[in-house]
Amino acid sequence: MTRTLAKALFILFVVIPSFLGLSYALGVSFGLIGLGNGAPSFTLSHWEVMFSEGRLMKSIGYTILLAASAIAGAALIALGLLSPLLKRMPGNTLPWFYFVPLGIPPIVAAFFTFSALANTGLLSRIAVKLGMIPDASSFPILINDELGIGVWLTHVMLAFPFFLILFLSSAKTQEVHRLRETASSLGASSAYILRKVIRPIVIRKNAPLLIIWFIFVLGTYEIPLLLGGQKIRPVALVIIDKMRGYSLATIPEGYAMSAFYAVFIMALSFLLVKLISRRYDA
Amino acid sequence: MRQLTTTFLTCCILILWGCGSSSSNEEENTLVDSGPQTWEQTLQQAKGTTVQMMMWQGDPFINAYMEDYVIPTVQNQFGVSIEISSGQGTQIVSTLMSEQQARVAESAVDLVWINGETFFQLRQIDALYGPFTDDLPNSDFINWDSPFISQDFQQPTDGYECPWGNVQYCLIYNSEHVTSPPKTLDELEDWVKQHPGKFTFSSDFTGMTLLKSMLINMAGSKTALDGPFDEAKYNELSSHLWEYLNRIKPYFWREGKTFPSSVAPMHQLFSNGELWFTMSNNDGEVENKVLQGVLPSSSRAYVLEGGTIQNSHYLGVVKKAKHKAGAQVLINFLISPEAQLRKADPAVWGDGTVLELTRLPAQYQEEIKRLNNREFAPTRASIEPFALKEPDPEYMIRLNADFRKYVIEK
Amino acid sequence: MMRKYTPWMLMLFFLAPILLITLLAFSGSWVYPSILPSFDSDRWMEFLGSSSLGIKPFLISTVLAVLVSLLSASIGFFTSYLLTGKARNWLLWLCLIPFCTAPVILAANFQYFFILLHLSASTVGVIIAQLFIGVPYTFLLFSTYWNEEQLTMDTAAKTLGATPFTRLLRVHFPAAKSLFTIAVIQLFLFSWFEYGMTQYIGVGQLKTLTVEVFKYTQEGNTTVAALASLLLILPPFIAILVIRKVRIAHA
Amino acid sequence: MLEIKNISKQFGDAFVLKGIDLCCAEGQTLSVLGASGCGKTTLLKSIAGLIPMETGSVLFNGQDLTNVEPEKRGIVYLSQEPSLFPHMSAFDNVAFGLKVRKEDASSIEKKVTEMLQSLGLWEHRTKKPNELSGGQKQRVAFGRALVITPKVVLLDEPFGSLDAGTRSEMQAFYLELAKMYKMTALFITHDLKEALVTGDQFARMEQGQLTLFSSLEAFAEDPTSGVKEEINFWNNLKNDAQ
Repeated sequence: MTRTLAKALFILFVVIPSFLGLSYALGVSFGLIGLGNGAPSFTLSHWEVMFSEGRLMKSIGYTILLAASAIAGAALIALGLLSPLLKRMPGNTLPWFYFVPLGIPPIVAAFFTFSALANTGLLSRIAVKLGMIPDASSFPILINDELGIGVWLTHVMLAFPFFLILFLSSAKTQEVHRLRETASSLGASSAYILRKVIRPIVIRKNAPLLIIWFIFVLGTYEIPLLLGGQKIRPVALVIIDKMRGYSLATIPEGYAMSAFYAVFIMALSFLLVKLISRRYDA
Repeated sequence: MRQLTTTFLTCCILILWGCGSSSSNEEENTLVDSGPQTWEQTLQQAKGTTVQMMMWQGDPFINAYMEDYVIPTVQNQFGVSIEISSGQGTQIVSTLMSEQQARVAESAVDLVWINGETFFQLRQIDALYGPFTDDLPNSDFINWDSPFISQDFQQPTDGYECPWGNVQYCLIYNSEHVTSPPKTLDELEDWVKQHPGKFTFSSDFTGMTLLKSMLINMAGSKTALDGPFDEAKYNELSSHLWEYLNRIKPYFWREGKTFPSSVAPMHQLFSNGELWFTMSNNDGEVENKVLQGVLPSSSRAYVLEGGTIQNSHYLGVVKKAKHKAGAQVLINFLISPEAQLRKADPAVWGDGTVLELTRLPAQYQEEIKRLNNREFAPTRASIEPFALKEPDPEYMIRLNADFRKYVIEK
Repeated sequence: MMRKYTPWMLMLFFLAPILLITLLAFSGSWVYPSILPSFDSDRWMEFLGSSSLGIKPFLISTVLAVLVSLLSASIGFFTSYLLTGKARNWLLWLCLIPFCTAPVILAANFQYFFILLHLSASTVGVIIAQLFIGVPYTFLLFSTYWNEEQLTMDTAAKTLGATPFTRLLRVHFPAAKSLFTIAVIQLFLFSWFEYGMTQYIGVGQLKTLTVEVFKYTQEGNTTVAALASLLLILPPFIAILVIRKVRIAHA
Repeated sequence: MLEIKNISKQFGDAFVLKGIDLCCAEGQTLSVLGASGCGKTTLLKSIAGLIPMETGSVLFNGQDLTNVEPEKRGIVYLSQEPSLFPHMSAFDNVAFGLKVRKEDASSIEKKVTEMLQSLGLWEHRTKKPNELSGGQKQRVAFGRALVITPKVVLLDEPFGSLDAGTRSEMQAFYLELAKMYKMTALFITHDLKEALVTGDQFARMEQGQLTLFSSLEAFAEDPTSGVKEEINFWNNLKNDAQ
């Protein structure tokens, strides 16, 4: 009874939405649903246009690179802070300010990065006041830059406090505590323990959540919209452009992109899930 | 596994049942108008209804105009309530399109604020109610003779949307740094080369309006792009345009490697002094933005000698709207001399009127004179001769795609 | 030396966004290169005076976020019980799917079905749409709970005669309480800040604080955007201040 | 009487249980000696209904339990880990099974109190599992299992994680409990002495097959049981010393 109910709820809230969402996107992209298609009839032309443009693949590559490097950067910072913070954290509670970043949505974070790092932003003003640079134009370009440094920084800024809390909480469990004791009784220095015992455990324990963040970063829209460059843009922006462009004709192409992209990421995430569960079993 | 399949199928059936039951409602759409009716009847019908209006709400001035003036006045005078939800062009189109696909009998939206390509798209999918503008008493004041009002992107409005405001594209410069702004494309080229990094345009609708203006400027005739989309003409003119832009791109802001995504950040860059030029689709915007403190008081607006695009924005009634009468009453109020002139005041909104001033009752003439005194923008009368018509929407669609391809991604 | 100040530097870093945004929200103009903007409170009055930003959106947001967070955490926790079964990897993968596309695109894909089921432009519709994100998220979050230890505990309770429902309620729920709290907090924030679904499924007619404020964050000017952002993040910030300390592990 | 008939279990191609038959009289303990990996955990879990089996049946006093849900079988499975509920006190842990059965509060109070007293845990009743020692935890786990008077108790190396001293203490304690509660039990262990101490009947499990012995003597005689080797070891030790 309970399991059946759980299955039903799972199907209702997880399987069906994904299934319907994807089939709708596929339907539009193949011309079977009339959005921007006129009379419904099967066609591959939207997919052909999509692949012939070549923009999508470049964009997917860029998006994955951006997300992966942002997650890696955030995880590295959080790991680096782990040891000094563990030393000054006697109990199992964290002070309130650790949770402040969790209450900042992407759009506001992007706005903050913009105000702080733009050529005429706060840092640039401080640099001018300190006489480090003569004027705004000599400040390094971090916002709307070609590579998306501003976008990257914002993602790192959003992710690393969350990772830090996760890591601290994992490092505080009894299991880690015991292993730490074992390792130190075996003669390992505390730096060594941190590197070889705590970090691997903490990363492994939180692997599923790191993956969710990775996928979440893949899909963000507001941050690159405000801070990204124009030359190469994350997939979400390219898709929305097509879906909400000036022409009805490009709508199905946008849906083709979103369906293709979703399937691509689904395959990627499946591999990732496989990967971490193997590491679990080992 | 079998259990799983059963549950899944049950859920699917439920949903299909839902589809079935809703599509059967389609025939019950009894809201189609039953022949012509008098304005009195419309007023009567509208009383007590709540009109759902969808519009762009990004500007505090516009919101205040609606919230503090329009809503209470319409409620008092006509007993019509208004609920505004935020949403523009693409969301309106996608919502109405999805509603059509789902064959709903009544739309969630009654009234929409649209223009240009949105109107074109909504007409394409037949989502607008009309023709209705002739039924509005205040439409007598509208300057229907102006092609800038009766045609929206070369497409006759045909009574399916009612003009609400009319504006002309202008460039805005900082008079502290720029003494005589470039008025032709050649002058612009020289200026940009002499002042690297101080000029750019946005990659959104406003920037495209500049590109359209440039395209017509290059054609040499104000009416060059009139009529339906002309592929050959476009190809020839646009190749000149990309050549021109790529030539001066290295001297743009950020060496032309990127463009601001909309005018909002451009205004910020401008007020911070990083840019010496910004721009607006609305010739009067500089007045209200200076008042708001967004732009510095050294900002000045002007138009190119070869002309800039003038266009109108409109109000449309949704075909499946629940409250068509209420929507029409609201529109009629919005184009009343009182509401239009108030809207034209830069301290309120600063949006150009669509009314023919000479047709207005005498009591409004004083008011009009006052509004003609602009401090930072040229008067409407002075830029009117340089107005260009919006070309066919296809021009913008192509410009937008090709600008990305031949300029940004190059 | 550096180590000693790490917590303080973190604190400064974590609070920096709020500090800068507050500063900008009070600014009249911020002329380069002055570091502090000029103060101007008129904008506050204008902005807050506009009737669209009363107590109502705040209440709508709160009710919506409470409902969504409690419902998704409960349903997600309940369904995560399926992770004790065999198809663990598949289930986890299925839960990742909603996150594979941007919420705005997801909303666009769903809109048609919501209109079809007459759930468009309704509060119930928006709640259901948000559950489509919230439930899989909780499910994934609880995947860290269902480990070997919990499974033996489940077995023990099972042979003692407890039905699955009793086990969930009496054994697992209390044991997973801290995780559940985290889920509720995160989902509350998710719902509080959610824009795409609320805007598209609600056709803009369900006016949460975020929907009301969001329109100012992308367009308009710095001061208004800063003010809007501040309004958005202040309530969660105050909530955090009230809670003060959060237990992160149970040893 | 517990009767197990022809239980088989296959994981992939490998048979883990190859047609196991056994029976155990009511109130008696059947000790099963087996090295790790012989399939004993699979056997016990199959009997408890925790994992499905391909063939075979489980009967108790003639009643077929094969298709009864594990939570309704009245067969309790106890593993090496006490797996107490971390958020409950010792008292509440013991009371768990009774509360699940919705017994009235006063009877729960009485039964649990008695149980805790007989387990010698009364003064620890309010402690949470993490405040108890290993032996105490295992006692609570026993109490939690026995208080619901199960038909059968399945013990899977219950003292495997305890130190030698506690372990023999617990073995003695087990005998007491078994007598007091007239437990019908399957006790699986890899420790020969433990098997000898706790069992009334004896069996040996090897590679998915189970050999039942008619008596202690027969068990001791069997070369695979290791009893003889053990005796020889002590004898040799004695001889060497002399």
